Amino acid sequence: MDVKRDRPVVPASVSDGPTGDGLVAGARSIAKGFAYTARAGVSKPLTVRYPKEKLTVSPRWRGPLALRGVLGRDEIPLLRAPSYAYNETIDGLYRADRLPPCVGSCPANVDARGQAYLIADDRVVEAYELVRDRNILPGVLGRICHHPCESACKRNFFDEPIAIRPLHRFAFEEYRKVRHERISPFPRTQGKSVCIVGSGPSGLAAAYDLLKLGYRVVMYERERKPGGALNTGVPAYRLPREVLYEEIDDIVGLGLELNTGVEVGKDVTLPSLMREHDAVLLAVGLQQSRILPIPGTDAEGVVGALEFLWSANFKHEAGVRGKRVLVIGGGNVAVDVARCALRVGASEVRLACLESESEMPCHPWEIAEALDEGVIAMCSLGPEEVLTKHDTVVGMRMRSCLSVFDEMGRFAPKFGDETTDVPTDVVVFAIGQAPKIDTIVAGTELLVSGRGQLVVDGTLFTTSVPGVFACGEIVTGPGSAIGSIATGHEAAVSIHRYLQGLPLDGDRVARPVPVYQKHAPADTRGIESNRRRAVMPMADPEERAKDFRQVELGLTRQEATAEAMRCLRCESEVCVGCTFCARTCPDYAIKVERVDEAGARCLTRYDLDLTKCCFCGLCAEQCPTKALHHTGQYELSFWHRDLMVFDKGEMLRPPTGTRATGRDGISPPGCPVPRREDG
Amino acid sequence: MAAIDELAEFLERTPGGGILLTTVDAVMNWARGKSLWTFPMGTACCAMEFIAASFSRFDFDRHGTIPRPDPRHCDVMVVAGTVTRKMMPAVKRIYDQMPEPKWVVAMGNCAVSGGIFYYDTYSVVRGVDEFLPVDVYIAGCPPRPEALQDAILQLRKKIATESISKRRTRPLVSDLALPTDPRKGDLLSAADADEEDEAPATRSVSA
Amino acid sequence: MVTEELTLNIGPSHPSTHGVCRLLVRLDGEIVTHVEPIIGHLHRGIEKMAENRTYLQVVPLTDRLDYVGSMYANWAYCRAVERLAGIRVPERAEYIRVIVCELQRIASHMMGIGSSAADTGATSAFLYAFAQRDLVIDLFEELCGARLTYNYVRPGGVSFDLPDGWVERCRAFTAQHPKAMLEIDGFFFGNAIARARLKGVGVLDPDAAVAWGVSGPSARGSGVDWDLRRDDPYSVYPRFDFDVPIGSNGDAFDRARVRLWECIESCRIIDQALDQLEPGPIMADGLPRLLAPRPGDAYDHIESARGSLGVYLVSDGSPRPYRMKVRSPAFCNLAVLPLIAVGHTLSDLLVILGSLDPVFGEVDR
Amino acid sequence: MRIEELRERVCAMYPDLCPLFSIEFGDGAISVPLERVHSAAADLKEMGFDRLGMVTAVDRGEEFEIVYRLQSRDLRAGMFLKALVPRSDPRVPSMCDLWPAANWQEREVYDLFGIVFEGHPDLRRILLPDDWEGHPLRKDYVDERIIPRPDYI
Amino acid sequence: MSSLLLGILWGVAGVLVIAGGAVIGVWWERKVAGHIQLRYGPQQIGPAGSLQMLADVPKLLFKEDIVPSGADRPLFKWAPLMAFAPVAAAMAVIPFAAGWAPFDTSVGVLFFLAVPSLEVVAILVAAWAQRNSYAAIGGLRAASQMIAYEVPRTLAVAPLVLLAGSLRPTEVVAAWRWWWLPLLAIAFVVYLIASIAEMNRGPFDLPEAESELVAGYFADYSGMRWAIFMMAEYGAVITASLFAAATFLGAGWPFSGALGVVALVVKTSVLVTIVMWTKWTLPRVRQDQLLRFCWVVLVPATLVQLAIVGVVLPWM
Repeated sequence: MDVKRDRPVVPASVSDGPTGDGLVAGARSIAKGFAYTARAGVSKPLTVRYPKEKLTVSPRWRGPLALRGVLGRDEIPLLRAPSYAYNETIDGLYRADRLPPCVGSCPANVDARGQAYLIADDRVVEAYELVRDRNILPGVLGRICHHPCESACKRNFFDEPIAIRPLHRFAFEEYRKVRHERISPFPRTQGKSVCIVGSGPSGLAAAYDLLKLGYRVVMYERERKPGGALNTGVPAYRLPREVLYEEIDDIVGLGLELNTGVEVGKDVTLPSLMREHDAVLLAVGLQQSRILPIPGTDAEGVVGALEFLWSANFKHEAGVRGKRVLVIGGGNVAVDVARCALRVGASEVRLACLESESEMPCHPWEIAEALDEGVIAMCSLGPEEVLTKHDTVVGMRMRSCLSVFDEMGRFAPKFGDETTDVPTDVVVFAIGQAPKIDTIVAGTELLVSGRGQLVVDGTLFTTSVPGVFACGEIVTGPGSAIGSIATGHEAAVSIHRYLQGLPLDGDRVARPVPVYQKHAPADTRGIESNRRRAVMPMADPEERAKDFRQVELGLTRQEATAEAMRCLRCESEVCVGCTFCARTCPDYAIKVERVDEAGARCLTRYDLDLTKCCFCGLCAEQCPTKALHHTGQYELSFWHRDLMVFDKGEMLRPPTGTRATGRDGISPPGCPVPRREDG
Repeated sequence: MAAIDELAEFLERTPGGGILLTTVDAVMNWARGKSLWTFPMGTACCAMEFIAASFSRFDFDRHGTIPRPDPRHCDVMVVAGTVTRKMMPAVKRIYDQMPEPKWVVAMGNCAVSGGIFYYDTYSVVRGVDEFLPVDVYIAGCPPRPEALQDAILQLRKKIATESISKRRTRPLVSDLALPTDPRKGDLLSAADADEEDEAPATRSVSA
Repeated sequence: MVTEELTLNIGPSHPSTHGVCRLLVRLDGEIVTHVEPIIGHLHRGIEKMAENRTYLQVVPLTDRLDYVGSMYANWAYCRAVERLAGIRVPERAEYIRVIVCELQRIASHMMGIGSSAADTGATSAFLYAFAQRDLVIDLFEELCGARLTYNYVRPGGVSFDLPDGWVERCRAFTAQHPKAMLEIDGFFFGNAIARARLKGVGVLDPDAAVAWGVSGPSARGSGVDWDLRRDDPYSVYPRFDFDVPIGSNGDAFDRARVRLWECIESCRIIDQALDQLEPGPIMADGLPRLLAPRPGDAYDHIESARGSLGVYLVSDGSPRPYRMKVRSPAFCNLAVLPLIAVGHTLSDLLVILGSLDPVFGEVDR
Repeated sequence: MRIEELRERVCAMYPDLCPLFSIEFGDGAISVPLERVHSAAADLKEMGFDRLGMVTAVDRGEEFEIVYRLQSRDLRAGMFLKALVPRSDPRVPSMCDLWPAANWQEREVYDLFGIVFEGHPDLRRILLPDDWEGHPLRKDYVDERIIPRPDYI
Repeated sequence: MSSLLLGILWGVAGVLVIAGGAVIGVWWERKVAGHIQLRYGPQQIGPAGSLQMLADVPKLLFKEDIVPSGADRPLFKWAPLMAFAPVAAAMAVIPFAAGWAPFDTSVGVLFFLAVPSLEVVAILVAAWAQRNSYAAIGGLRAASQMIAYEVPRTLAVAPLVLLAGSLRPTEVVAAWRWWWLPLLAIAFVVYLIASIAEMNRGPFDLPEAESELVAGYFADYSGMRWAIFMMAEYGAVITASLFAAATFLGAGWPFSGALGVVALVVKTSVLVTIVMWTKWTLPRVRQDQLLRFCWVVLVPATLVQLAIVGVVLPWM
């Protein structure tokens, strides 16, 4: 703390000045004053000799506003790149701070912005195909995705997020009508073949990428129908199976050789596949439910979630008709199980979880829908013992849970003393899934950890055997469909590099998932109806709980177009006329008008009245697209006040000059010109 | 009547005085442009930047521009800040106290149009050009000191187009056609202005 | 002999009224027998305008209140909004707020000391002080892209994080500033003429200061040991170690010199804050664009360069404030002028006015 | 001092003021009938509130609410004193005799709200010109010189 | 006849010298002030802005000549010239070199002390004529200040006269010896201070105090009339400095002839610079302090000086 010791100490009273009174002290002080000014007089002046020299102006300098581009003149860039370069593209945008939050927060970086742009432009099929590049099953994910994109959507800040997921679904519905015309096999240019074990979302994503790159891709699926967990695990009320099959059909149409009903390890062996193909990708997912090691779990009436869902989905019968069901777990699977149980005729469904209501790991909208349908949630309860009678479940003893996570945020539940007995007939454990790969890896040198997990590099997706790769939940653990798809894409890149003889890591980018600002639900009072989010029509809760019909009914074309137009096209640097600059401006200096019609959307007017602007920077700060920005200009002299109103054309000129005097013969070219009266 | 007006009248009456008048104009405009003493009509925030402009870092004096607190000694009134209805008579009066020729620079958006105080307020005059003839407007809230210096340089260019003779019209060096009423906005369009290059627009110079 | 009192009208545009104040003065010879400040020449109706702006849109308006210290009005307003809306400000944002506001105090006091000097005719001292102010302004410009109207402190945090290298430049500033201050101290406050001009002029006794609601350096010059940063601590001020300089005579000299020492103490606070600064968010999470606090009223105040600056906000639950009132320290401090100026000469009157350091944007609002 | 302690202190000294004491947003406020406002202020000053921080008013439609912000150095606390003033006859006793600080502040309230402070030594307009018509901070103030802002948020 | 012509010639030359000196002085003051204040001062016209006045003077010359409506017109119009005339007249008796002054009279020193004091009349006239409160206060301040400071100024010159034994400036210069410098140090400083006060320059610029009276006694003068006031002010600075340089500092000493003139000019410039340096260093004093300083410090100091000289004189 040397600095502090050097610091002058505040006197008890400042009244005793630095010098005393009296003639001598006074004369001395005056002499010191002369010395001080003399020293100043001979020292170098501080002046910056404008205009010859100029101060460097801060990069944040809030100069006058300009636009980088406007809708109708400039296109929104679509995030399209070959899969092996896609991450670099995203990374470049991320570094330049130009990554839209929806794209950045999506594990697979699906270009939701481009989708909205194309749908609003009435190019729905193109939008579908754009999405499919990164999200192999848009129609499926459009129904079941947990849409992190919508949570990050910048529109959250302004009012309500864009309905990205329903737009996927809408795009698929439109695409469906023309899908047969749009599908033709990718040419096989590489002459090498890849085998993919498992037809879940991650396997399909890898298959799509590899097919696109020109490889021969052979896929094996144990079940009779493809789709992996999407096929077996997701309840039909959320995902009609024909959607899934249709989309997989498309991929088959692109050249995928799909073999269903073939179980690797039984019907064919992995070593033989490894011999047969140049590379093998294991995308087998998690196949068995975890069950807690507590007393009574071997009794009749205790089932795992996967088994339960499988039978509910395929048989529409899980042996719970008229029985009381207790679902253990608070995740999305648990909610799925609970809702399925209602649909297969359970008389009462309870959901017990460790976490409190606000901490439940499932998505809030899921639990809300489940509660609507009559599921009873019991929070902060930990399973202690399954009560049995004659080896049959009669109830469950639960212990109250005080806290689930410790201070560091790790899972370390603390239990209280109270216990409750919940009478029930069936207990479904939905507390997670585990891999089951011992039969698959038999006969290979693949390393398997003690807990039965395959040893996989988390970023390159290589296993201990060259040429064998893995992706999907087998790598990441239980997760979302879109997360699995993301790993599939990455694994495909690895395989491609492996087959091309390139170093696997090389310059591949492992980008941190950006954290975006969370926003509380905005106050929507007083805002215009066309700014509101399209409401997804839902089936009536009373009705829908009875069968496996879809709950969400989908958007109409009109709704979808309007919704796509709400998209702010974040970070595109093209003004979309969202009017939030005009709405935020404390001086009301900006006037924006635009035409909002599919196919004919453009800004008709963008006026900036520089006479009113207070250079506060709120508009540019809030501009979602960063089209509106401050120029570093600061010389803003005008001979006339009229020169100070800039229209769209003037604002688009690059600020090459430093002066905005208008057309006075002095200004450099590119400076704003006098405003032309409209008409 | 200032001596300069008598001189101008005399030169106009004298045969061949026109050429002399042009020379005198050139000399006078040069002198006036290089010696713009300002009256700091500082009312609000912009006054701070005005002070900064005349202090060490930016040094107005380098351009021959010194702030004088007495309107009688000044050539340019820099209205720096918001002018309210209560303040307006004082500003007008100080302007009237300045000797001709005099110019007005509206510094900052409050002086230009009321700026941030344009809407919803009951006491602010929306721009000093409601009651003063403004020669140069500086946008900014507040403008940087450099912007003020630039405005003085711009004012010099404007002064260079003037004449000491009240009757005389001079071609503008610039192709900027000036509207008669700045509020009306009857500006020539950019394309028209380009055509005007051959036959420069003229305007009569008035105080 | 019959003498007549001379009525003199100073202002509203006068080099020494520091803005647009009009002083109606009656003089007996050179002695002021009566002075009445006539204010309101800069009354812009900001309080009325605030009723028509959303909570965010008011922030640029508060910039224009105390234009010598915009950060203060920003901060006081944001504190009131945060109190109304129940927003928790991240710690880093609080530190940054303290840092910028202490820098702002320096910038503002440089103006105050400088104008005290200019009033006594020591123009050069004003320029030396202003050179220090320019350094602060440079830091601010780098931080938020404006030189005067920062619009930096926002409800929920601050608008920008510190740019790269800013902390080092700030440290460089605080390292040289106390030295420069002591030089100005010796040059101006040590000067015999300046002492003669300032000492014993405009004495405000502490009881009157309290009764008249005088706050800030103007009150501390009188020995009123009251500083909100220490006595009604807000933000992270309790974590810093600093002294509050006070005067004992309550004259113009003390008022001006208290400011000088406050600048030195501000450097100390800034250094400590920079030491304690840790990475983190600079904006509270979950703020929507339109804040609509629940109905009620809240008041919060901070110690600005001129005194306790309070903002009283009334919400009716809509996204716009129902009423905003700014308790402006300069307004309250100025009210005391007639009390302390009568009996002094005309020259002293202006020195006294300058030593109260009013900023008319804030006085008139 | 914490606000609860302050409330207790007020209650202990002036039991009849106690029910009028409310705590909102971490701030104490006493709302008293208009006729009691001056005596309550005097009592509070007696209690240690030596500074009158702010005087202002809020237009509550039928009534004005007059708000005093009191600050105490000894107690290290601040609180509101509020009273409702009928719009039809807005008259409030002046606090100038207790705190001279009220002088200009009450003039300001008079100027902008038109509330008359009885006993004020010099009640004139302060911010606006003397010949101004109306009181602009009233919600029903009409002035054709105001240009209303565009109405969108 | 020829003497009349010569007189006119000298008169014109004196006015030109003062005007030229004022033009240079204003530029120099702006440069000095600039550099003291860590800036440059005028820069754009001529080398280091030295020709700045080429722009300022024509501009001022052709500014509108405002006479305020309530003003006393004839007095208002003539006051600037009345202020300028004494300064120009004082120029006449300054001994530029040993034995040579434009107007070498036997009461030269007295003339030099008395005539510039007439400026106070001009200032009072100007202050009165404008019908402006600020100007009135400025004029009254000027009157009291100038009359008060006459005393120490005269007393400061007295030792010179005693030592030289003559009131003729040329003889004073001729009698000057280098040891007068230390001997008359007090008188020199007092003379300088009193002169600064006489010509209303900082820190004694109360009559025109910018931050109090805006422009003081010439508040309502514009254009050329104001310029004449300024010229008179700078002329006073130059004549006072010239006189000090010639009498206190020994004119051309240690050179003679042309070099001597150069030395005189250099000494004068240094003195002028000191005057300016003082203005930009010190705060302004108050009226009562100004007068008290005069009577309590300066007058006793000169009396002490007189005593010292009185002691030394018999040994000469």
